Amino acid sequence: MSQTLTMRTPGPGQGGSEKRERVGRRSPLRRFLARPEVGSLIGAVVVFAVFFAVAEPFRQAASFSTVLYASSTIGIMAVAVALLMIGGEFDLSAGVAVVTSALATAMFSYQFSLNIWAGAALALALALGIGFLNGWILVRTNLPSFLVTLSTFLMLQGLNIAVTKLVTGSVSTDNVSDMDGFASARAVFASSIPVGGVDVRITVLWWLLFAALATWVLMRTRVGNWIYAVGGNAESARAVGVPVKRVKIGLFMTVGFFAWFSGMHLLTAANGVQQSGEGVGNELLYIMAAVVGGCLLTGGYGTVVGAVIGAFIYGMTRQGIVYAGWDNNWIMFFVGAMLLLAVVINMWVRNQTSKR
Amino acid sequence: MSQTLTMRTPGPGQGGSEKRERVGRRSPLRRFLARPEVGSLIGAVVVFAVFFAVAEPFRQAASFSTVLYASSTIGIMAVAVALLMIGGEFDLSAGVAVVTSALATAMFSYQFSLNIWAGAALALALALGIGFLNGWILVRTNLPSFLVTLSTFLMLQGLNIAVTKLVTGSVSTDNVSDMDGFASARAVFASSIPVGGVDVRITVLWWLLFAALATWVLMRTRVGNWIYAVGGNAESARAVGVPVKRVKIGLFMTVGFFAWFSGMHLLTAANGVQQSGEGVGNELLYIMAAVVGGCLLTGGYGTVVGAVIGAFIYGMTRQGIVYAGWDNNWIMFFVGAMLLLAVVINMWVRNQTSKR
Amino acid sequence: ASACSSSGGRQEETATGADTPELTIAMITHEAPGDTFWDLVRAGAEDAAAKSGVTLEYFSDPEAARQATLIQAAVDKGVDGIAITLAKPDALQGAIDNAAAAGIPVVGFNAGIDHWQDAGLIEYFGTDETLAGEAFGERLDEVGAEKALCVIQEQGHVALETRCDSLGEAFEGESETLYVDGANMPEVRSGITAKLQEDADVDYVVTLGAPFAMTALDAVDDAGSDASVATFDTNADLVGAIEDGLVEWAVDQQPYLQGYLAVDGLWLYGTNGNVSGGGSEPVLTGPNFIDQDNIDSVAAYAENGTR
Amino acid sequence: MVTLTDTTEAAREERAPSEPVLELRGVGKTFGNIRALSGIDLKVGAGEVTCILGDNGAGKSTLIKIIAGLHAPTSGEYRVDGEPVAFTSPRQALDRGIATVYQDLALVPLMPVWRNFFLGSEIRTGFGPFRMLDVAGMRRVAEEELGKMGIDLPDIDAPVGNLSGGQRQVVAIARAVYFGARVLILDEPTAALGVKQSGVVLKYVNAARDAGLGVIFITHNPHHAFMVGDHFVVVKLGRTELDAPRSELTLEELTHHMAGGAELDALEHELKRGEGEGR
Amino acid sequence: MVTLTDTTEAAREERAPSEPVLELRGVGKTFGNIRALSGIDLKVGAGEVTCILGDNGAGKSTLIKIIAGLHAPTSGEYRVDGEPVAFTSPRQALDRGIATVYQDLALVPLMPVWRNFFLGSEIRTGFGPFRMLDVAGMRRVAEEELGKMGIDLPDIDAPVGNLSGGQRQVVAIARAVYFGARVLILDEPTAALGVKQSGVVLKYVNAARDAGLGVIFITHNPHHAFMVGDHFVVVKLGRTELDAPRSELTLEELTHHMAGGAELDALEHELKRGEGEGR
Ligand SMILES: Nc1ncnc2c1ncn2[C@@H]1O[C@H](COP(=O)(O)OP(=O)(O)OP(=O)(O)O)[C@@H](O)[C@H]1O
Ligand SMILES: Nc1ncnc2c1ncn2[C@@H]1O[C@H](COP(=O)(O)OP(=O)(O)OP(=O)(O)O)[C@@H](O)[C@H]1O
Ligand SMILES: [Mg+2]
Ligand SMILES: [Mg+2]
Repeated sequence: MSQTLTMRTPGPGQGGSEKRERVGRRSPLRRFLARPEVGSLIGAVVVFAVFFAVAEPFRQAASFSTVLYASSTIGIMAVAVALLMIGGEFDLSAGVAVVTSALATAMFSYQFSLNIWAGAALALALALGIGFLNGWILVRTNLPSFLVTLSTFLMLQGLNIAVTKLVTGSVSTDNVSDMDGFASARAVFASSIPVGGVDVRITVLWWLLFAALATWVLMRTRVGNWIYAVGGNAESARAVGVPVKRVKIGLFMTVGFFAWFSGMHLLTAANGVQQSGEGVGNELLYIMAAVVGGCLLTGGYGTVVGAVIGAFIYGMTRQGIVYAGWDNNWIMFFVGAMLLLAVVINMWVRNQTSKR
Repeated sequence: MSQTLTMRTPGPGQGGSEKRERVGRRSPLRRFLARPEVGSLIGAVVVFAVFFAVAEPFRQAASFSTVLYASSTIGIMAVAVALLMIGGEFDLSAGVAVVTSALATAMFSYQFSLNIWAGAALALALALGIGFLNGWILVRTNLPSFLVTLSTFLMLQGLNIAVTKLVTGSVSTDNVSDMDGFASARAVFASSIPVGGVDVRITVLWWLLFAALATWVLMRTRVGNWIYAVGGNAESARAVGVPVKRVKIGLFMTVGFFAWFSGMHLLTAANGVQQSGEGVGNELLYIMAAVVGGCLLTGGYGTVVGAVIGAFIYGMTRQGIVYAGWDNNWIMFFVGAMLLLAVVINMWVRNQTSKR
Repeated sequence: ASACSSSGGRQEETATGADTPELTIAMITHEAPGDTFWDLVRAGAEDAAAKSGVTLEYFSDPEAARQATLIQAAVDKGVDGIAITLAKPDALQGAIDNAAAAGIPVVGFNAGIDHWQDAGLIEYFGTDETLAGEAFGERLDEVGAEKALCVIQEQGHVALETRCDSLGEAFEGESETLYVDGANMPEVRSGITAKLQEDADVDYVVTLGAPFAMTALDAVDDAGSDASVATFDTNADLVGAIEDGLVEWAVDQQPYLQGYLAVDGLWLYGTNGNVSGGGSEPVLTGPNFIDQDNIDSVAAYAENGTR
Repeated sequence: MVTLTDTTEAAREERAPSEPVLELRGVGKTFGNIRALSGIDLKVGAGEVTCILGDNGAGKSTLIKIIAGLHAPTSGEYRVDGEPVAFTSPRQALDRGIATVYQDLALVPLMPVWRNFFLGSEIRTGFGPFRMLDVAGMRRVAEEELGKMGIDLPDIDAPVGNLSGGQRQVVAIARAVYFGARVLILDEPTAALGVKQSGVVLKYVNAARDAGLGVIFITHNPHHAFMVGDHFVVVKLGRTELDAPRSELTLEELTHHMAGGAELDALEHELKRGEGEGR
Repeated sequence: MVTLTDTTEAAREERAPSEPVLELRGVGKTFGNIRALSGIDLKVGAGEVTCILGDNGAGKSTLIKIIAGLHAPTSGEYRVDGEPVAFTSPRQALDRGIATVYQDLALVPLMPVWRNFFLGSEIRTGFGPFRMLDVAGMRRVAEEELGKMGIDLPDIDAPVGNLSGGQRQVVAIARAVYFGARVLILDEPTAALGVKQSGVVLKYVNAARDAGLGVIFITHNPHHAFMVGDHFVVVKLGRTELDAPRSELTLEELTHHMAGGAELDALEHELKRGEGEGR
């Protein structure tokens, strides 16, 4: 069509002049500073500096590796949660879904005497199914994601414990660490890799890999474009032909996949036994990481890199307090204060750049 | 101005005909069904019917009074949270702020040997101060309320424990039940009133009173108009001269007031001893009540009556499961399923009415 | 009561311990912050630390994976000893192994009586939740209880579930479990009330933490039931309630002692190579019944926040 | 655009009305208890500009939303190329070559201009799982197409939300023109536009017609309508009030109809009086 | 509105330009690195209609947002009644009698029409803590005022979000007219309106002028502008390009300026050619 409509432009002179006349010079630094995740990056640097100054053990490479590990366990899920949030929804069931996957893997493998990988495959199907259900109910009923995922959260929380008790007779699963495939699963999901003299947990590498992949999807693929559009204005996106419902369901299933992955880490890191009552409250940490990293709760804005930084801020704070030896009773206070510090700095940086 | 611009209308005939020609008849029933809270009302009726059918003890007046009490402890806060949510914000610190108020009342009274009411007054100032701070940080920094109140939540959670421990040497407060004013405070905040042979907890009456008051404010006062506007479109509201910032801060302070009130109930109901680690997680229940009752998370829509019904649905479900004697392992599952049932019915009713 | 604490024994005791090497000990538990039980554990640990000139660092997280990370952090810091609660042994194993590899002694306390040896801990101080639950059940039989309601304030909590399960096994009457949300006292109260309204046969309400016993008393009142209340664990208020005959008894595992012994054990190991229990037997701190008969011996200490 | 000369009647008569691309028969739409449309018949032929005119709230936007697949009609029949269709999503209409500029523009404010331009119809390179957006190409095309309409944005990466009302309108139009293969629907495209930009849009309408597209053009400006329209439909209170080819109308008659028929005379009279009184 | 006759030049010349109510001196505004406005001078007198014209993105809306107190200027001075002001909120401008119809309307979509109408300036009855909204009165006034503009809504309780684009526009205009005590600012009020409604708005502009109000009127329609304007300001790329009283301009000159001066000729030429080629 565009070929048949060949018309002259009204002379490039006029357009060019607008740019020249009205657009102030903008240094590359300033452009960099205007990115959504940069505020949180500076927040991270400040938090890092604080702990580097006050906590002597924080300065060691081994400690840094622990900090990275703590960040990665939140951060892997934060990648998926950030994608979902950019797509305009959020998932309160993400925290317990991780535990559900771990429980399912252990129970499927043990009860049916399967190879761990087979159990894991079944658990993956379950995790994707939960994600699909969340998304499907959401798009079918048009209910807010808060309500849909809150009910899933409550139901999974109940199911985790009730089904585990029903199947194993106790609140934790039977030990599967001696089953076939456990060793290889452990190598994939919960091993350590020596990097320059320090053991780096493999989840850290996965975390960075997933973040890179998600960033690529978001910035350079059609689906990524759709995610931004669906979160930014679902009505408009639908009007130009974006399959809004499929994108939303897909995002919930992505969270399901990552929950499965995190669940596999949990199970293998815990030597093949999973407690059924855990995971509650983690969903807020994932959301926090994404929001600290610059994702808008209302959707349509944010980056995965930001969520990674958000998780890192949380990991640093949580572990840094330990390294600094601050009082346990104050731990939540410090976490809250650090969070506020990080986001206020974030906001300040953003305001400064937009003021130029 | 309007007086000086006297001009004829372009003939009423044309306008009148539009109404006649295009607006279908709409029965009063249908109008009623289109109200935001009616869906949840029907959800409540269904949940009630379920438990009425399956749980014999549920049918007794005394049980109903217990259900009402459980609902009221969530419901009182849900009133304030609904107002805040209609105003476009939410408050994750609401759950722990209740406990902060109770702790503050007990500690102020005990440490300074004050009359309980004097301690309560200081605690009220503190609660309003926390609300003010939440609101002030929010409007100053333009941060999303999720982040601001999440940091307040974490900080208060830490402070509750740490300060209590610092002051009393333990994580619960000293007993203030033998201090001056405790008896009268208890009568106001935590007594029972016999109504037709059944003891009704006074919080139930407060709850209904607050709900009525809040409804009046919302529907019939200028501030109420502003709350809807600020939540619906803060930019537009500002453009027509609504003091957006003051409204938001005021809403957070309202939540502070209600937190203080709930805290007073907590303290007096617990015989003057308050545990410092409580309240975590309740904020989600308040939000849930408001959202189930038809408030939009994005603001600008909803009613307080809806939030009251939402809290009632929660109270019925939680206690109804006990009355029905359902397997206790599954309790969370049932709560989640009931929630989903209530909101899906809600949605279905709303769709039916808009389809006419 | 606290008037003399400013001139208290801490400085003097620190002085007495000055000739031993300064140790740093990390204590890492599965406490969800704000529980009176852990107050007592910490009080014991701090007293032991003060007495021995030990620098004590206390951290907690109820989530197993994060407790493991806390232990890892202590290893990173290179502390001289680590005391842990072994509520979820499998998840902590990796971190414990890392501690061993770094040459840091680890002792267990409070939870994990069945696992501490396998996990490679050098000693264990505490009770056995199974034993405690069974003792509780037997006591219920003694008083002729017929139906007990076991109230769990945190669903899925290993130790709490174990208490109720083993109570149920030892008890000859009927026992039932009720889950409530411990962070929401009004709900604990209305939940218990509802259960008592639903089931009039319940004649004993068993709570698993002292604050919940106090709330259960109110709930029994509300429901107009004549059930009695008994509980696990104590705090100052509960001691008063036992004195007044409101709560029948409490099963005490002496949390102060657990905390004290754990730190002291590490100190002894670090300064003198002693191993309590010889490395094969746990050091039991309970179960121990507190009721109206022996309450007087406890009340004075409860006032100090050490029982 | 005042300087745009009307095409000669002769030139228009030449082209025979082709087989209709779109056809609506007795279409109606209700929202709850509001009857937005009822019994609408409409034919849109290739190479023909159909102007839909009418008062505010007459139901024009609702009508084109039905055509674009955004709403499903509650009654009546909708045919494309003679076969009945029931679009469940705008994607299906787009795939049939029906591109729309909505009155509320259907842009995503937080997304950059070029991403909005290609939203839903992205250009991709690579193959298999590695198919990715041709970012450079998309930016270039978006910039070019906007340039053709006389808008040279300072920054093609700026979020659409930062543009002026008119600039946004141009983005939406440029997009529809670029993607509209057979039918182009424009809902009040010139409303927010300056004189120059309006001229460009009218040129595009003409060019699209000449390229054989069916165009549906909604406007409140009788000059604009008369300049490009081949066929005029006036909607009033959700019903067709007038349906006539250009040959049966004059600009004056059209204006008359647009202002609500007979009521215009009263208004005109009153206006004059109002002014007389005013001074 | 084509049928609206221009007021005679004589009638206009009679009224001497009064002391300006509003005055801007060298006002500029930047957003980040975008210079939206620079060095704008503007005077608005009582009983005078000032038309602001200009291309899309020229900075007109930004200018009136500064006047309305929604944006603070980054440079220059803003005076009301001769004294410098620095509004920090639109409330202050409203309290000075400056009422504005924004291009994006500033309505709250989820709120009923009558609540939107009175938002920020509610009518109350009762006293002390029991002061409450005069709901009946507000509904009546809103319905009346809208009726005067030729819009009779099916349901005054309907949320504004359900209205058609033009209906929303009318709500915003009716509100500003009702509350504007001294200065009335209208940002493209007729853009989304039908012929009849446009006529009504122009009548209102005239009536407001005659009642002694200062009116700022932004439009892309030169006919509309010339029909009511006493004074014309053309903004281009954020600068004043033309500032002239009505007496110094003709409709043709104005159109010429609005389309961007000299560039119009080239465009006109090209348009003709484009058409010639097309057929
Ligand atoms: N989603 C909706 N819900 C309820 N009523 C609606 C909805 N959309 C439109 N309407 C009503 O349908 C009628 C027609 O609206 P529509 O937007 O089609 O008018 P229009 O002819 O495009 O007007 P304009 O020229 O002002 O844009 C109006 O009365 C409007 O209030
Ligand atoms: N909030 C903002 N942030 C950044 N740039 C902005 C913002 N608001 C406006 N601009 C830019 O300022 C310039 C002037 O915009 P403005 O809305 O004032 O134009 P306008 O003259 O009203 O145009 P139109 O006739 O299309 O409404 C435009 O280039 C626009 O992109
Ligand atoms: Mg329309
Ligand atoms: Mg504008």
